[in-house]
Amino acid sequence: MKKLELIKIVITVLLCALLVVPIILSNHSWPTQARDYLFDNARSDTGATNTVSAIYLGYRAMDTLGETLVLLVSVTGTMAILVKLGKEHSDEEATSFSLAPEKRPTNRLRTHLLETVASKLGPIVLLFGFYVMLYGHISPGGGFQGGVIVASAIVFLALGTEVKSKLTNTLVLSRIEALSFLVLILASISGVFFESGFFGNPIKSASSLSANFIILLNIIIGLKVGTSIAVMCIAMMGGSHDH
Amino acid sequence: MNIESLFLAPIYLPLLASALLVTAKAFGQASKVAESLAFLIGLMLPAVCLALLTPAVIAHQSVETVIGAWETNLGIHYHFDGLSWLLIALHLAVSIPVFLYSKSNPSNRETFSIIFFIQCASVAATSLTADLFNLFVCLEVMGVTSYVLIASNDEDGSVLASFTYLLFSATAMVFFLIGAFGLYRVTGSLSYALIAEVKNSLSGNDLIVAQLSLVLIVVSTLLRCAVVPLSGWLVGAHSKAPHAVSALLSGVLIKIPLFALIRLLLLVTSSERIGSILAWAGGISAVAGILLALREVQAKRLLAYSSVSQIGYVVAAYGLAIEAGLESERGALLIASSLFYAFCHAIAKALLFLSVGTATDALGTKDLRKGRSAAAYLKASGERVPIITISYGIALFSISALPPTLGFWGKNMLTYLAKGHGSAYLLTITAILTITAYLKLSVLFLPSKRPVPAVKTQSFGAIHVSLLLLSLMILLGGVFALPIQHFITTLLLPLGSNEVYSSGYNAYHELAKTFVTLTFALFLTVLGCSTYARNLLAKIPASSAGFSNLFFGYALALTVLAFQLVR
Amino acid sequence: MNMLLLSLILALGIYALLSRDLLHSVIALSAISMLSALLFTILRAPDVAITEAAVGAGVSTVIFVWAIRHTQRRDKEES
Amino acid sequence: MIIERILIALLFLSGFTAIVGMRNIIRKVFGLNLLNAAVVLLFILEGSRIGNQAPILDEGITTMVDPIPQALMLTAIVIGVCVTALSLALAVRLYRATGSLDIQVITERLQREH
Repeated sequence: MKKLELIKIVITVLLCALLVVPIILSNHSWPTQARDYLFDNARSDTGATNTVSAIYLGYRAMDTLGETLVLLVSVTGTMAILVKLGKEHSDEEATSFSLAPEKRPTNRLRTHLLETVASKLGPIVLLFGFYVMLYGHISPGGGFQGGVIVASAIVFLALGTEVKSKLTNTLVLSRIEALSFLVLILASISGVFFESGFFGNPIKSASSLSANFIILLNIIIGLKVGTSIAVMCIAMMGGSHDH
Repeated sequence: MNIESLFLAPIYLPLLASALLVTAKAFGQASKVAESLAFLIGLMLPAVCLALLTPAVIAHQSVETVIGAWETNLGIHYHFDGLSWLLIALHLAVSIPVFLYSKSNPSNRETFSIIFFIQCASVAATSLTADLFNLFVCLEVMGVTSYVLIASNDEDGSVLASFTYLLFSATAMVFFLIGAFGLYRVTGSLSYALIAEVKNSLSGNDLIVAQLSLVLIVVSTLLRCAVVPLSGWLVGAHSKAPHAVSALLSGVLIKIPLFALIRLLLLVTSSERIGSILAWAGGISAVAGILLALREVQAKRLLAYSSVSQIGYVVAAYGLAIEAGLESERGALLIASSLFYAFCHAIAKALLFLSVGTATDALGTKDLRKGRSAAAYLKASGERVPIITISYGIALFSISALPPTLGFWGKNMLTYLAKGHGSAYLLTITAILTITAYLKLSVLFLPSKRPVPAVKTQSFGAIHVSLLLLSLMILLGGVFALPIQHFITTLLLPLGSNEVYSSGYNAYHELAKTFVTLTFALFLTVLGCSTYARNLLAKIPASSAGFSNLFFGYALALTVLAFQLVR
Repeated sequence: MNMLLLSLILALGIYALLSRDLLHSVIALSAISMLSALLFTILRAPDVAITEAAVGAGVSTVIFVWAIRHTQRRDKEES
Repeated sequence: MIIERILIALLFLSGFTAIVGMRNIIRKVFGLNLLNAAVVLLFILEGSRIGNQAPILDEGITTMVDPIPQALMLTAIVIGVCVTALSLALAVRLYRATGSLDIQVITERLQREH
């Protein structure tokens, strides 16, 4: 029985290798049409100098919406499982990174050093996160990357502060998340009532060459991603069942 | 409001509904009002938009648009025609009753609705998209929502089923990406039309790379449809999910990717070589699925195996249509009958899952050897009119292809058109075995003399409304089957040519055939009660959904298709 | 340089799969993400590099560590 | 050039082998992670062959790399992580239910319950 299993696995891997490796090894030169088009037109079309942003939130913004949805659904699913696990095992032993205040003093690994550094570092990282978010259209970065940095800043703040502040309260965070999701959908629909259609830039005008729509999307996506990842991380570190 | 905004409505309106629900949940205002508002925005308004679009699709209007109105090929192309109209209609026809049904289950309500609406949007987007990478994203959204919905039952079995499905299809999606890589590399584009344009003029090594990439994409998409070597994940996932989710997944979600794929397959030459393989795969799925269903003793697992068998019909007709070419009369009629059968099965299977699910809940057991007299149990739990039993009967008639239901027309029309190919024989055998399998399932409703214990009563209002809606669709569909068939054929014509075909087939002329099938099935059922037949059935090996088997099937499917295409 | 980084990534990947201690594997995966981010910078893909560093080395490591702390760290001998 | 591709192919295959062959479910997820990493590396590596400047339209840019694969891979990376998170949550849930990470043990224990 075990031998049969092994043979099956070997055959599977060999067959897949036979099909995939030629594609990976193919020597066809990489196409340049898209790059050349973007080189000439990306700036005038979208107003963004970062062409990756121009594609990510301009030409192919629909993919980005799908990606945000995947994130939303998987965070929702993970949180549902987490809440149930938390209910079953609420009397778990204190863990070294536990955020629940009543568990903290029992752990010796947790020193003042961590709390001090994390609480001082938090605001700076937060600032950096917003910078990455807001300058995504002209420099590397963007909403998603900035959002993840914001999330880590929020986790830093949660680790650092003794008293719960508003920013690390999961209830407030999930409200921000919900609102930014709503605004994202509304922003994408708003084009329907103008000429540009679904996911078109509603504030497009011939005279101004600004990346206003991309900046707007960057901010919303950043807030959405940042808060939802922060909520998930805080829940995983044991701070979920105290609101 | 131009036509683009109208046909994209089934994507953004459900998203708006789910955003409203998310907000309501976060602010602790999740109430019936929010729920009803979401239902109106997310399901009823898209239905209205679809109705408004009917004149356009009847006039063979087919619109290609770039999301965001970019004047370039870099944007994401969406393609609206009769096919996307029908697919969205198919989804709405099942999802509206399912959503009503799910109101009867108050646990996890908010999360369920949020994810449900996102799934609606992803289904609409999958049926409209004409861009390879966007298809990947849509399939991922559809997949992630399915995993979460399956696991939302919070039973250990459903978590394992969800995990298996997740790992299998996530791996396949990585292969999909490799395929997209190969096609982008040799063609320099991601939209179907441009890919096909360049690919059809390739030769030598580049052609081999393109064909292999196409195989990876096709097989990874077919995985979601559970055709035979790829079907191992389905039974666990669909039998362990909550009833409403099972109905939706088994009814609609396994068919959407199949028909979404046709946009790509139609454009590339040499895809007709895939057709014959698909037809055989469909025939084999049909027989294998129903044989496994016959030996099953759990009600919902039997239904799930039967889904594998029924998707076999759809895939067989689909494969034959591609082989014949959609511009030919036979191809056009076959693809229409394939989609028509998809409708028949979607509605009947949703009704079966909902009614059998409710019945087994009342009985407290899913085991066909123990559960009896479900009607009495349902009555004891507060059902005044036996609507669940009646709608089960209607669904039974439809899936066994007995008149005057929708399924009678769908199945007979399909087997009539499939004549001449080997898989048609497999389909005929399946028709007989299907009746036997469902007669076996019906023992749940057989009266027995056992006393019925008093159970806590529940309200059946929402359940009844949803079951009645589905039953009505089956009966009305049976009465107006020929116009519907003609309507579907007309809608799908822009895919191939512009001539209007009519099969001229009337299933009532072949009532004798149905009678023979039924006699055979009854005979087999009587035979099946004997111990000898039971021993024989027990010898059919249980298909195990271990990972090595799943991936072995995947590799097998890849190899067969690649051999066909590269040869 | 590319080749060196890729070989390192491959070696770490195989180590991650074969190591008995799952926590070591997670650290190896995190290192793979960092090395990929470095490679992306060399390949003129700064956006992907930022994402990979933030998501691959940050978020996914947190999730992996969480999962391992709630299950078991070492593979038990198969019996 | 060819060696780089071979290395990526090997990374891909080792990830795939882990998913198919390894019994520990967390290791299967590791394999999925490697598979994703291999695809992202492949896209970016091949897309960078046609230029030598980052795709940001500043002054003096002449030959930039192809930005399309980069934008696609941003999406792919995020989707990969989301799927990983969900699968790990499911894996932890399975461990709580059965006390094991071995897929065969889990399957047997869950089947025995029914």
